[in-house]
Amino acid sequence: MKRIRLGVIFSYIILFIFAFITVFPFIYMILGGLMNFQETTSIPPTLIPHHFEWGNYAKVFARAPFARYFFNTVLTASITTLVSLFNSLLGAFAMVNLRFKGKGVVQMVMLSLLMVPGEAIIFTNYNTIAHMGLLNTYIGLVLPFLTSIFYMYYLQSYFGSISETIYKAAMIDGASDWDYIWKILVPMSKSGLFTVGLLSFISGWNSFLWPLLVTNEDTMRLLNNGLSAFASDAGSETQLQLAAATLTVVPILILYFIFRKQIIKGVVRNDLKG
Amino acid sequence: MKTNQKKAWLFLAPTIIFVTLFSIYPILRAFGMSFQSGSLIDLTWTGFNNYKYIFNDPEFWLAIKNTLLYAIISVPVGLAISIMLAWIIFDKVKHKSLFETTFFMPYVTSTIAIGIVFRYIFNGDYGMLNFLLRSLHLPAPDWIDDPAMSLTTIIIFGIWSSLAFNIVILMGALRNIDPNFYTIADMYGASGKDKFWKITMPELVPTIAFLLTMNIIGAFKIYTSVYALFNGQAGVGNSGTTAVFYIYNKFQTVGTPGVAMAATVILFLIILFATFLQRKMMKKIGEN
Amino acid sequence: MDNNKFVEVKNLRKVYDNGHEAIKNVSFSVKKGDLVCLLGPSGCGKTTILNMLAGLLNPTSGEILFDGKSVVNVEPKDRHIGYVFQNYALYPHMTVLQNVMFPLIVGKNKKSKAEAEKVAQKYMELTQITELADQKPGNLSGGQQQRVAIARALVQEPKILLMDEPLSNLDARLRLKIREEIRALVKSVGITTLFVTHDQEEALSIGDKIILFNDGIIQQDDLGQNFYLEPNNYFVANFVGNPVIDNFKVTKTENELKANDFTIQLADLKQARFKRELPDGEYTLSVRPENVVLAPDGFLHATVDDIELIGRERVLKFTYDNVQARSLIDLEVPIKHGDQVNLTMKLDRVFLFTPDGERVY
Amino acid sequence: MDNNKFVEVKNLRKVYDNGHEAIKNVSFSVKKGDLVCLLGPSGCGKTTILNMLAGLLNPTSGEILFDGKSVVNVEPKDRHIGYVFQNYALYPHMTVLQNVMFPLIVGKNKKSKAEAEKVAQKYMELTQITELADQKPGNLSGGQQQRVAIARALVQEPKILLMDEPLSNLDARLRLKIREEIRALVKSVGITTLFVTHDQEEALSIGDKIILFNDGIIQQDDLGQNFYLEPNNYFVANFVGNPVIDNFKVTKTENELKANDFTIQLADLKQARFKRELPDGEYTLSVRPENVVLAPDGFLHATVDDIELIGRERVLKFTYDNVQARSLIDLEVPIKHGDQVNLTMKLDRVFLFTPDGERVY
Amino acid sequence: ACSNGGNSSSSSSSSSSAKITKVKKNTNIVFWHGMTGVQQETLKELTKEFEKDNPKIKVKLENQGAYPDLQAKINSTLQSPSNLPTITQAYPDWLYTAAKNKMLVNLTPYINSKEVGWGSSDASNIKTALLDGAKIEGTQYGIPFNKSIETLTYNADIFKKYGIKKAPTTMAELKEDAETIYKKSNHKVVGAGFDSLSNYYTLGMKNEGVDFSSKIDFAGATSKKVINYYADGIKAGYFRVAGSEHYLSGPFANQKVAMFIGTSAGEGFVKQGVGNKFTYDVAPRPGKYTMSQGTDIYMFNHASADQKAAAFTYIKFLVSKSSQLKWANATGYIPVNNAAADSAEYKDNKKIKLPAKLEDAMKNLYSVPVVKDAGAAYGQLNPIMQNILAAAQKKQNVNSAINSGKAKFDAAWKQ
Ligand SMILES: Nc1ncnc2c1ncn2[C@@H]1O[C@H](COP(=O)(O)OP(=O)(O)OP(=O)(O)O)[C@@H](O)[C@H]1O
Ligand SMILES: Nc1ncnc2c1ncn2[C@@H]1O[C@H](COP(=O)(O)OP(=O)(O)OP(=O)(O)O)[C@@H](O)[C@H]1O
Ligand SMILES: [Mg+2]
Ligand SMILES: [Mg+2]
Repeated sequence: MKRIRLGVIFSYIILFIFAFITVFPFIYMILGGLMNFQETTSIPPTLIPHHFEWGNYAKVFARAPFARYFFNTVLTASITTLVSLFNSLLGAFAMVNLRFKGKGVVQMVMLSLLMVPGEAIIFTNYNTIAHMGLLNTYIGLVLPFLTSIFYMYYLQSYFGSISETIYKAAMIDGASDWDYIWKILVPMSKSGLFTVGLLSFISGWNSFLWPLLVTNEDTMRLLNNGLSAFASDAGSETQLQLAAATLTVVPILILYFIFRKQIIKGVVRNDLKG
Repeated sequence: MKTNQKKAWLFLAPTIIFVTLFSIYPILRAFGMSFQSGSLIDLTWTGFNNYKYIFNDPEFWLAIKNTLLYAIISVPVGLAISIMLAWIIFDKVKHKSLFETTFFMPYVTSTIAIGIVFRYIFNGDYGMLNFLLRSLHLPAPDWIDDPAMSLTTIIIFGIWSSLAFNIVILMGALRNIDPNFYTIADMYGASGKDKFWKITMPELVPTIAFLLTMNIIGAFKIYTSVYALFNGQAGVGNSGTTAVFYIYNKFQTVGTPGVAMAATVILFLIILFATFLQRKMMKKIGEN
Repeated sequence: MDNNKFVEVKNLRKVYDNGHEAIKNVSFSVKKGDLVCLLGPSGCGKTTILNMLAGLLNPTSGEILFDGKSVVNVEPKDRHIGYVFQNYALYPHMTVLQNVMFPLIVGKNKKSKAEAEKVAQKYMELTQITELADQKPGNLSGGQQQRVAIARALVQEPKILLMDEPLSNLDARLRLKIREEIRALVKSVGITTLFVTHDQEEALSIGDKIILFNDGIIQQDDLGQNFYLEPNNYFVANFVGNPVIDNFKVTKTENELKANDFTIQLADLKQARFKRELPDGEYTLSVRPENVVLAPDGFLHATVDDIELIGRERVLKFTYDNVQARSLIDLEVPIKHGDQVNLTMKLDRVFLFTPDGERVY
Repeated sequence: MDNNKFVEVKNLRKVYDNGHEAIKNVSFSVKKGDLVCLLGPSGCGKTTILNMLAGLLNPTSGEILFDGKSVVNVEPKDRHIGYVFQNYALYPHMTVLQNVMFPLIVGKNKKSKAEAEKVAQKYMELTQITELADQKPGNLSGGQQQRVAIARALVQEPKILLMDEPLSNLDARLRLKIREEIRALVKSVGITTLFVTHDQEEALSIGDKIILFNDGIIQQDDLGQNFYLEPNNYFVANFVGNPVIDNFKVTKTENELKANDFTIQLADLKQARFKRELPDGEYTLSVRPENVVLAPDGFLHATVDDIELIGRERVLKFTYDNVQARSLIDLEVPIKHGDQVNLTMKLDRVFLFTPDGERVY
Repeated sequence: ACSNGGNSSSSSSSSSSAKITKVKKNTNIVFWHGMTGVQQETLKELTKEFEKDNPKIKVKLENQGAYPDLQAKINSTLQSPSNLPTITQAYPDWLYTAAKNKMLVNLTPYINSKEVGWGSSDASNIKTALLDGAKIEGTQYGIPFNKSIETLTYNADIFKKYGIKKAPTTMAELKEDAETIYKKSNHKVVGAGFDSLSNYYTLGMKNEGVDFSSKIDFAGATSKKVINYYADGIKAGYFRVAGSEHYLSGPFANQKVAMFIGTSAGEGFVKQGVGNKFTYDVAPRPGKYTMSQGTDIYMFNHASADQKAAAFTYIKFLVSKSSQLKWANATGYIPVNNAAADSAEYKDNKKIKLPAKLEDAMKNLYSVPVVKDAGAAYGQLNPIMQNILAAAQKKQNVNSAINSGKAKFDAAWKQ
């Protein structure tokens, strides 16, 4: 029985403006991927291509083994997602529900580690992987990302919102911590875990520099590495870049559409009383 | 309860092992390198020379200045807009998931890909943005190619790309607020404003603290978006250089890893301080 | 405006999303300023009704009128209601004082902070939580939380006050005190109150009237003592009273009621109390334990199973026809476990119910 | 093993993080298989003690022994405890059946699902929630949730059962039934039980003994009737009993107790009941209302303020020395508001307390 | 703490000066490159051809992304030399420290070897200037491979329209023509611009007779003269810069600029962008010198003697006349091999305009000498010039920008 008020209309206007700002680059990217080279660089800019150049996609596929990239990307992104989710789950649980000496220190160290720019340590990790003889392997691709302080930190804040009496009740019921994690914590934090899983998958999906460093062959590379196949030292084929970008984005978007429901629903109230 | 000790470490073990190997060790090495000079393959100890170098390097100070300004401006603005949008979606809108999906999209793309698009949109001559501004008779600055505008452009782009993550996390937090809180407030006649400030915000404090920490840390580490926006460069005349840009440049291009690592250490200390400050602040807010 | 129907509920029905019909068809009205107790077994729909009155739940069908006006489409905030939730529902991020003040500092009739604090203090004193003012609900005991919830509901002096088992976690002493304070308060301010309780004694002692629910419908809507003296049906008779009423299966033939062991002449019953003509068949004869009395020539012959002391009374328990029955006896009578006794009933105080619960005598 | 001290608590103390000393110094023991009721005003620390027994809270100091062994360092799951939380703490994502089964399908002594379900069914019947098996806790009424919590605590037949006001949201009838079932069950299985309740009648009727707390310390640890007949101190005398005890300020001089209006000779009191020599000074003379009786030559002259019917009794209320006092009178006595009456006390049933609460007679 | 620099040369130092013989056993070599698109395709084809001719040698082509990625990769891998490829594409300054640490193979013995090389550098027929550009501190570590030069690309239609008869050959003419176009087009079309400001400055100085070195006084008179030439043009409007787009081919194709100086390898993009809108043509870069750009191929020291020999055989094949012809025709890079450049096959290539003009354009090649920090200083020129020209764009005095530029430039030489 809500009346439509001015505030609501105003809200909608703001929302639409921002939604447009948000979506426009994507629309442009998709359309741009269907333009010819001249259109992408013309003045004034072209928005709707005169003729949809589907051939761009053929060129993209011809340029780099995108199918293989796709497979590699799905594989590594899935592995990192699953394992890092598992590790962060355990870690976050310990940090939230267990009491132990050194918790504060661990928390501090973890938080500080978040502050280190990845660019400053990547070469050492490369060295480590090289010494392990894991260059150009899937293991080498995923190893440094099998745990994520960031996700652990996020899950901590998520688990923190589950009432402590639930954990207490489980303890009383004779549940081991392991039981608690799988039978209670996980089902109750589904949406949080989905969010983390998706974030992790996306970052795996978008990784660029690391796969370039630790792999030597095209067959081991990931999707994003394909993006650089359209730039040379003399210029870049913008339309193909955009087509390739579209190609890397769309699967993730589809994935997001599929799992959106899970992320959004299944948020149960954590505590019923008190 | 004391047996928790061993268990806790067991649960943390995978994390700690990986982190030690792939975060702590490289950081220690980086720290060591900040006192060394030469190239990666032949390093010699030089004490504090690298630090002296960067402190005397105007480029470094520009990078730090830009980074600080970026963090100070883009983080609160981005967060404020995110909170506003999340709240509007949560409170006012029927097709929540539609908008939520929309706003999440930027997170899905690689910054590199979307940076290309933004370069076109921001283009001073024929970009969509200036086309719009001109038609509204507003000043149409040269967003990309005017060194004075670089930072502004980076900030705008930074805000744009931070919205996605913030909104998704905030929506999750909003959904987690007990709907009873609102029905009770309704019963007591609380207005929309009351509900927002007296219930939503206090309930969001932990989430906002989390996002603030993340955003600040992220802001201090800004690199890719600058790279993407200015086509591999730190803006015209390096006007938009940032700390990580400086580090990367010193490391990979110039080939002085020691200097790069000294800059890393300084950056780290700055982030540490900022985070510390931020947490202090949030604690204060949380208590009120 | 009809002050006798300040709150009126007509043919209310509520079906939950999962198909459960929690409220089937409920109509009642409450006089302005009255304190009405809602009574009923667990899960019978009391909270559901309060939620509909408060506007937190939409009725599936039916009408709710406040002061003669339908409020079905009125938002909760415009209903001028105070509500003590069964689960307290305190704001965890606010201190006790802030929780109590909350209704005063939001919405249209905001008070200044100082003023609000003064009012809040008053109600915190009433519920004895003044010292807890700066604690967060998470640090409070169950009873303390409950008292905060009460103070919060009272603080705005609503027109209608809904209280869902507000005292369930308080000790007898405090409970007595607070319920008396609540009663005095709502009476002096003239707040119309609906008070859910599971404590019959409480309902009797503070309710102007009592509405007894079961199974989504009203079983009896009446003055307190009538539940005891004139129960509407079998359910009411059995629900109210402590110790519970004694039930005996009887068969009516012609002009007598035959039980296993004894026979009662219909003529011995008080004719005026018959509600209607009785066809022959099965009936239940129910009688309150205090109306089952020791008598040397009593027609009920029983062996004492147990003698229990409840407070200042003794309950004699015996088994009759495989069903446990009780009689209240004086403290002095020297009877013990295993004794054979004769009992009789005060026949003008017994009830007769049909197998489907209708009271016929 | 000393079965008389199956659960033993020694010098327990708990200071919360915010500095609040909830438990000051508590020692008690419970016999194996006994059902002990913990009683005390809201916020006195009952839940705190249960939490420490369960291992959910670390004592600040003191010892907890189960069966002679210290359990301070034993994890909750290894203490073989069942616990009904005051706020239920059900798992919101599980159905009722899953909630109840949970203790059986986790931990060391896992049962098969079918077996677990069978056991769960049994306890769900006991608490009358069988029909709710497939509901989520969010869809249940307060009382239903409470019953789920009870079933969940019972299902694993723990060695020690802790129940924190487990029946507070149930109606009288169900409450009676379930508490009797619980008692029968724990007795037959031999579960040592600590049962927090705010209902004195309940405590009296099911507790093998009662421990009364206040203010973080034990006020009395005794058999039920003794709280009534032989209260340890002023607090106990006033906390237990309904209607509340009558208190009169008296001054002792030489060999008499002088109140405002009347004087009692010390010699008239039962000398054996004196706990110690009484110095002259202020005392409180307390007497239960049923021991204040109408007598034509009574020394207490009072005006009837009010006559209240509680259940089957009448309470005569009068004001003495600005304090309200009560007398229990027979139903038949024809007395009404405003009448002048004379009352006397059964002197062998009165108590004398020093100003700091110590009982001296 | 964990530098691995030391042990790299042990396995190979002995073999480097020893006898270099033809490859007899099966040998695998790895080649890291940064080629994409049609360049990569052509490289693959050439390699296949090579493997057919030399069945004992297998070449593994490994693309390492764009140049900056390739540079980062080499940089990181230098720590663990065993993971380095046999040969790699690189700019010499990327490998300055590798050379210093003896991780590179001096190729002179190979060039001079009769068996795998040509016998002498002259016999190789590689342009000397390019070969010199692949030296690090005087040692021939690299062989030029994919090279381009700066040329002038101009809009022939506009030239015709505003009465410009021929492409400018000197900087003075360039300025004059640019001004003419700008004026005659009513300020609609900018006259000219330079893609690479580093190149602009370096060549400007070189044309003034000053070599690129740390001795340059950035705020000196010569330097100012060079800078002001461009800055004045920008102030007046007839010059412009590429800005963040890096290349002027876009504005050129959109007829916003009438001519620009950029890499010859970009002709493909010009052609693609221009389409049928107008006719464009290519001319030698005005002024005496032009810049040679693009990478060379370098060999790492850790490889076995066989691999090295095999790799050199491969390099030799890549710079041979036939390979270079194919390469140049397909990619727009210039042939490094004189024979290829002079061949009719190349000159008659009608698909692009450069080959016909190449001989003139390449008379005086220049490249930045590889000494310590030269690369950094050269790289630093770009932002410095951008800042100066940005000031000019706003019609400000450029002197203060020059002074702060001097500080940066000098600092760049002292990393
Ligand atoms: N986490 C806590 N932090 C600080 N103080 C607390 C905390 N929990 C309880 N208290 C305080 O300790 C005292 C005892 O609390 P407890 O919950 O044991 O009371 P209780 O006897 O169970 O009361 P009730 O009958 O009302 O449930 C109370 O005054 C309460 O405010
Ligand atoms: N959200 C819901 N969805 C489905 N069924 C519900 C829901 N809430 C309550 N019910 C069911 O409706 C019936 C009435 O619930 P209600 O909460 O009104 O009972 P109540 O009388 O307040 O009981 P109690 O005294 O135990 O609190 C119960 O059987 C309950 O299981
Ligand atoms: Mg209820
Ligand atoms: Mg409690």
